[in-house]
Amino acid sequence: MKLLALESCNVTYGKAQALHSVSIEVAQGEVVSLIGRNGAGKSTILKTIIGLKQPVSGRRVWKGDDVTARLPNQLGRLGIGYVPEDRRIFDNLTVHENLRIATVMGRTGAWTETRIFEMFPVLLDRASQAGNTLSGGEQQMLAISRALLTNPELLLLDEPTEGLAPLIVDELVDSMRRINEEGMTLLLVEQNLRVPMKLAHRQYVVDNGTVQWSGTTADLLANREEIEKLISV
Amino acid sequence: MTRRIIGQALMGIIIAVMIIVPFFVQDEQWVNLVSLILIWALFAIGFDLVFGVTGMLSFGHAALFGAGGYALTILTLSYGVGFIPGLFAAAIVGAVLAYLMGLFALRVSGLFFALLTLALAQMMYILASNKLRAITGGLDGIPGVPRPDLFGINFYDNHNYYGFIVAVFLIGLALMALLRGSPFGRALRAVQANDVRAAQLGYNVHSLRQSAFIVSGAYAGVAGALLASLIFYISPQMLHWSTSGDVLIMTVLGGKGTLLGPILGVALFELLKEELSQITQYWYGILGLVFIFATIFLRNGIAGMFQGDQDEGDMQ
Amino acid sequence: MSIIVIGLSLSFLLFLLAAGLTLIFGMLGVINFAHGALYMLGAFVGYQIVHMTGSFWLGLLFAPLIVACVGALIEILALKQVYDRDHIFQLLLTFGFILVIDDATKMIWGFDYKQVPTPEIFMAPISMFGSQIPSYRLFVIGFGAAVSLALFLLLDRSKWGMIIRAASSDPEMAQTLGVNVNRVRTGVFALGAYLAALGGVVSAPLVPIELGMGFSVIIDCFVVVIIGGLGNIRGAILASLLLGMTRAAGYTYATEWVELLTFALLIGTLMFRPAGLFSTKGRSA
Amino acid sequence: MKRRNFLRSAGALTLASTLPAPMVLRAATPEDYHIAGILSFSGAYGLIGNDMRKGAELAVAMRGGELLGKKVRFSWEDDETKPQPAVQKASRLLAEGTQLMFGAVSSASTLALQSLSTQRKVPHLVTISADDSITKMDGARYSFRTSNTLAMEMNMCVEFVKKRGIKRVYAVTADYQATRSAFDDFAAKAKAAGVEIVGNDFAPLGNRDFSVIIDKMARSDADGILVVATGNDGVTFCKQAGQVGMGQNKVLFGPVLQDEIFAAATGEAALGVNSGVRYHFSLDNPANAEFVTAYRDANGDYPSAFAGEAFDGLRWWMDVIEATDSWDVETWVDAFETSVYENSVEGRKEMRACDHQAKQVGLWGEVVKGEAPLPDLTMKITEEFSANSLFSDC
Amino acid sequence: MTAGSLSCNDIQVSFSGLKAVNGVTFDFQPGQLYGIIGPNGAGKTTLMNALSGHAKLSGGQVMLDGRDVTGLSVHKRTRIGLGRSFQITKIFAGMSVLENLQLAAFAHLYRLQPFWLPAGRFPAVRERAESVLEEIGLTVMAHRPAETLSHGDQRALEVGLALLSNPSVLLLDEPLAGVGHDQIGPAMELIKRIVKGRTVLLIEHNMDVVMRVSSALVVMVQGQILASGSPEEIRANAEVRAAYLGEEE
Repeated sequence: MKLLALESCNVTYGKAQALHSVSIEVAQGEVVSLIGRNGAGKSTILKTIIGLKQPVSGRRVWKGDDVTARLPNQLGRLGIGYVPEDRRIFDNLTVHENLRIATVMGRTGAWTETRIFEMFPVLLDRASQAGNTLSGGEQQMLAISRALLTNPELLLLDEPTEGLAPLIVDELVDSMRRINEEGMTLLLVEQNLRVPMKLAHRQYVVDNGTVQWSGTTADLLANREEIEKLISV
Repeated sequence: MTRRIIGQALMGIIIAVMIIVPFFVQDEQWVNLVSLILIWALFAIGFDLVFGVTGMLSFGHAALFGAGGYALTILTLSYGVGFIPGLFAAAIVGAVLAYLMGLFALRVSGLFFALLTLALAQMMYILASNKLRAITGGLDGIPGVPRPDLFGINFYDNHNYYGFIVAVFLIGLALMALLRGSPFGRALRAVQANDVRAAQLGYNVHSLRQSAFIVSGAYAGVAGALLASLIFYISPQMLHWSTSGDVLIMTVLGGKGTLLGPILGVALFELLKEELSQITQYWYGILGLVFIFATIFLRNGIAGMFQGDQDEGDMQ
Repeated sequence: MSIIVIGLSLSFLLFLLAAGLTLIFGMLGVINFAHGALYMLGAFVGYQIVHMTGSFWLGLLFAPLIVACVGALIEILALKQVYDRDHIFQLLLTFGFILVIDDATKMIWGFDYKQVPTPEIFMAPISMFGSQIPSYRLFVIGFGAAVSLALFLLLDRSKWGMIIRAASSDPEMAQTLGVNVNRVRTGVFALGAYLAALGGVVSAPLVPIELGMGFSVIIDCFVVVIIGGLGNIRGAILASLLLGMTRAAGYTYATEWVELLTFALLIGTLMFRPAGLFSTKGRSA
Repeated sequence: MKRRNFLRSAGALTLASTLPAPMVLRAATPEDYHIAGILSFSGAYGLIGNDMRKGAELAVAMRGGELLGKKVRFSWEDDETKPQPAVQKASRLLAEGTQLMFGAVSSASTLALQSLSTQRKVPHLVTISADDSITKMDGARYSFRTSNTLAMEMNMCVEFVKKRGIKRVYAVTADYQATRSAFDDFAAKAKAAGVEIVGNDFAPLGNRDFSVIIDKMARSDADGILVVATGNDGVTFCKQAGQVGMGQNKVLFGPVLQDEIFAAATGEAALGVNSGVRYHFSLDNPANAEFVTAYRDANGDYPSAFAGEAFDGLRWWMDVIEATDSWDVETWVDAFETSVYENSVEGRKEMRACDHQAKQVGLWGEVVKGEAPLPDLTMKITEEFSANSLFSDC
Repeated sequence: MTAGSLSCNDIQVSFSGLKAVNGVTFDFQPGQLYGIIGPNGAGKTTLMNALSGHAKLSGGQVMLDGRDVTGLSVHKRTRIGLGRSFQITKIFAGMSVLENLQLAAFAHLYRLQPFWLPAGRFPAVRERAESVLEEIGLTVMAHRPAETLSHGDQRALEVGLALLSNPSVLLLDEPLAGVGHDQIGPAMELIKRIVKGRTVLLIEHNMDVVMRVSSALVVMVQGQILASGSPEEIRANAEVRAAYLGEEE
């Protein structure tokens, strides 16, 4: 079943156009990744999905309904969770509060604070610390946990592994896989191929605000040379 | 572009008519009203150099205004200094006080600057009202502020004094026009538009802000001195923060950042005040509503109306 | 000793006056110039309720609620239009509302002085440390402390406080979690107005209720808020204590210098800590 | 876009067309006797201005609205209790050919109007501002004050202290030129009379908290508390003093500390407070009886001191110039300078040519419970000090 | 020392505990173009801020032409010969393109000395502004209000402003950010034209561009320099590949 789609979305920042007629589809249960270099427009695509950017033209579709006019808080409640690029931990809330706010505001479901603390015990250790005192990896776990606690059907992850030590990345990848195996749909943004190759079923390569290539992970392996040109040095 | 020029011309004509009419009308109340408008306009265009051009909201201009008035009054009444030197002294005192306030206030920016200038000016108000009563006359103020004694003209005649005010106003306006058009004025605008870039271009942003504040202080000082001599009286009330509020309202109504806008703003403010206060005692509230609407819908005040340079996006 | 008790009452009155101002700044980034006007409105509405019902407590309960509604209206009708602009526009708007609220008050209640009597149970003074301390002052201390505690619990411990803090820390992120940031902003502004009015009602038995009262307190509020660090509620409490105690000492030893002492404290603070004495990044509650 | 442009042009046009409007609106008619009333009609003193207006209008109404055969016309202007608007509005009215300036409320505005009156040679009548400097020796020729001076009221305080047998006085004085010198004056005279000044605090004008000062007073052995402050400050002080029950063992008094209006703002705490009174509706004389009846008929209320003084001063002025049967300003001023007003609502007033101050009796009263139709808290006149004990010779 | 040498010695910049630049030491040789690359959050822009004076150092030294400029304010560094463009366009809205450049030219040529004359009266300023205008290819846009330009043209103006003081060291922070595909070519030509004879530091994500214009590359990761060398060397560097492609080492 098609969970979410962007249809021919054009998005601008002031007078500069960031997305040119971008179309993306995510089906229930999939892991999809958007790859591409800095400034390619990947983050903007996620922002457009969660409603932080409104397309100047094009549609946002959720389970077949046109939700283009909805606000971020409404989209959040429909079941879209968002883990932003720079984590955006609420710096005047404690770690526990950063989680509680999601519990309070979000939907109820399988994800509870207890489960989160089981999955990321370090967050329990630091529950009463201010959110901005965590290390980068811990902040990332917190950001993911916060989004999970809204019990979304679709989880948007913007560079979840950025700036993390390899060991922690592996840990994160495992968690994401488990989350997906439990039925949650993931849409992932990454600059490099490491995580997408391990996790994603399908890939979109974005460059200069347009989708340059899309296909399954197997396709990507087959066209590796060409893709690397789009994203590498 | 042409629309802008026509708008400018129209504004210029209205102001010119306003200035010329009193010369031909015997009606003294009109002379009085326009005298007052021109004096406040001088204050407002000085204020706008800081607020509209450089982008700093000062709530402390009342202190500079009052200081000028006191400088003239005290020098002429207690030290026998002539009126014209007194007027220059008022400019200098305004400028020096602005420099001193700037030493504190320019350490911060934005809203902090507004609050800090407010607090500093209010402190001067309190000093002038009681601790310095020996020289300021305390809350009772000082009556009998003189007018100029020049060329054997009787400036105690309001028509004659009006001529003097017009002369000072036009000099002030011309200087301000030059200043705003000069590289210095451009640099001040640059500071408002983007202070990071201005510094990157090699401008000393702090000293530009300071200079704007000082020049503005000189304008406020001269305007304060003229007002004191127009009404033959000065009191610390001139230093009260509501005076800063008034000049702010005038400037926003007229159009901040424009040369002629603040003058029209002053004219509108004084006219509304004159007319409304005869109809209703609630004129200040009505003025408040007008001000609120202007803030929300007319970003560039009356000047924007004439020039049609509202950003269309703002209106939605 | 009695000077400490009196100083505390001065301090908590100052805190009640300033709390709403610093709350609104901390959470919305708006300097509410109309704070003094809302304080005055609170006192007048409080007077009206006390006058009609004969009960100070009903006034204390309902007047702030009514003024909070006025605050919400101001936020929805005007402030909301200018959030995306420079902060100066928000300041300008609230400045305009001073004029409107002042004249509306004049229109409704006329020129006469109004008075709210000291509540019956606080009529008699209490002997303490060799002085007669007005029992209403003790009430002010207790009430001020209770309000600061309640504010602390609300902002720091409650679900609503958590939402408010999240919305002020990162409105976009809070939105994606389902927070209606628009409504939170309206609520915060209304709460600020509520606190202003609460200050007005609590002050009512101490001062004459008249049209100029808002003008005279706003400077004090600014001083407390600047010294405490803009937007910092804890800072506001500490700054109120500092200022209240300084004033109590000033009234004892050099009455005529009290006002200048206030400004000296302010300037001293800004010389050394331009962002306020108690400014700490991060937690704002 | 078209509509927007239209709106803009319309706005611009409207603005342009309002500019010359005032000239048209205010064509003056010289065919009447024009009084410019510059008073406070807004802010904390708005109440005073409104009462003065009622008193002044009644004075004119009671003589059929005419003076010297011409209709009397008032222009009332709000000076916002600030000198600048006072002068501004007075100048405009003077341009219309005003024959008398009446006001203002605050001494600062009054002094500003005074310099205008001197310069324009237009008579100026003061019926409220008490600052001593308004009527200086050989001061402003065209300015007259028919109401009390602060100095005279301080003398009443001295007389009261003597009469009541108060031995030790603790004072609180507004930090303001006029009140400071008033206190010094009182202190000198009180000491001469054997009264001890045990303390004095200068409190900032507009002070909102007297609790520390009140505590100091309560701990002192003073038996009299002098408050040299008026308006808000006096009310605030009395309210807060009431909360420690200071009136129970000390006498609170001051030059113009209480009247019915202030007492209403103070509440129960005003009971027992003594104060100088400028005018009171309870005064027993025919002129006052007539005035109070007329005032109550017109306004449904007892006249305040502000209304009474305004009425009295204006009627006096009009009586005098009616008698000159002249339209010459100098004649008016010369006549008023030496006039004696036998028919005052306060009994008798006498203008002193040396300083243009009315010499008059001093009234003193205490706040007591009032019975309907009197206000809840009302002044009871307890003393009437003779003019000679209050004024020194010219 | 030749004009245009820039060196940093163990510089550190931290924001509330986080070390954004953590001990960078490097000598930038006069006349070379250094491409600075690295993933998001590597500290590239912060490094530039440290060099231009916008960020306060918590340690280390910056030398410009052999002179220690560590404590110097932004405008003073500009006067010594450091130019800079920003990642987020910082042009003066409300002024025309020419006025933008004239402002820069004035600061460069006169420092406001004859401030009372109308701004239009200075032929040298106009000449300088117009020559840069031509250099950045915006002559036809001279009188357009700057904020109405296309994004690409705004980026060009941004570069022009940095160029006006004729700096010996030029810091360019993503001059091509947001520039459309079709405009990349001309923009690159512009960069190639203006860098001649200057020391240039260029942050850019478009690898085609970086590879083609740079004489040397500096790769930053987590606030430190991971590698530096010629484009070929960097392309062949395994560590760099790992950082970019995320391949296992």
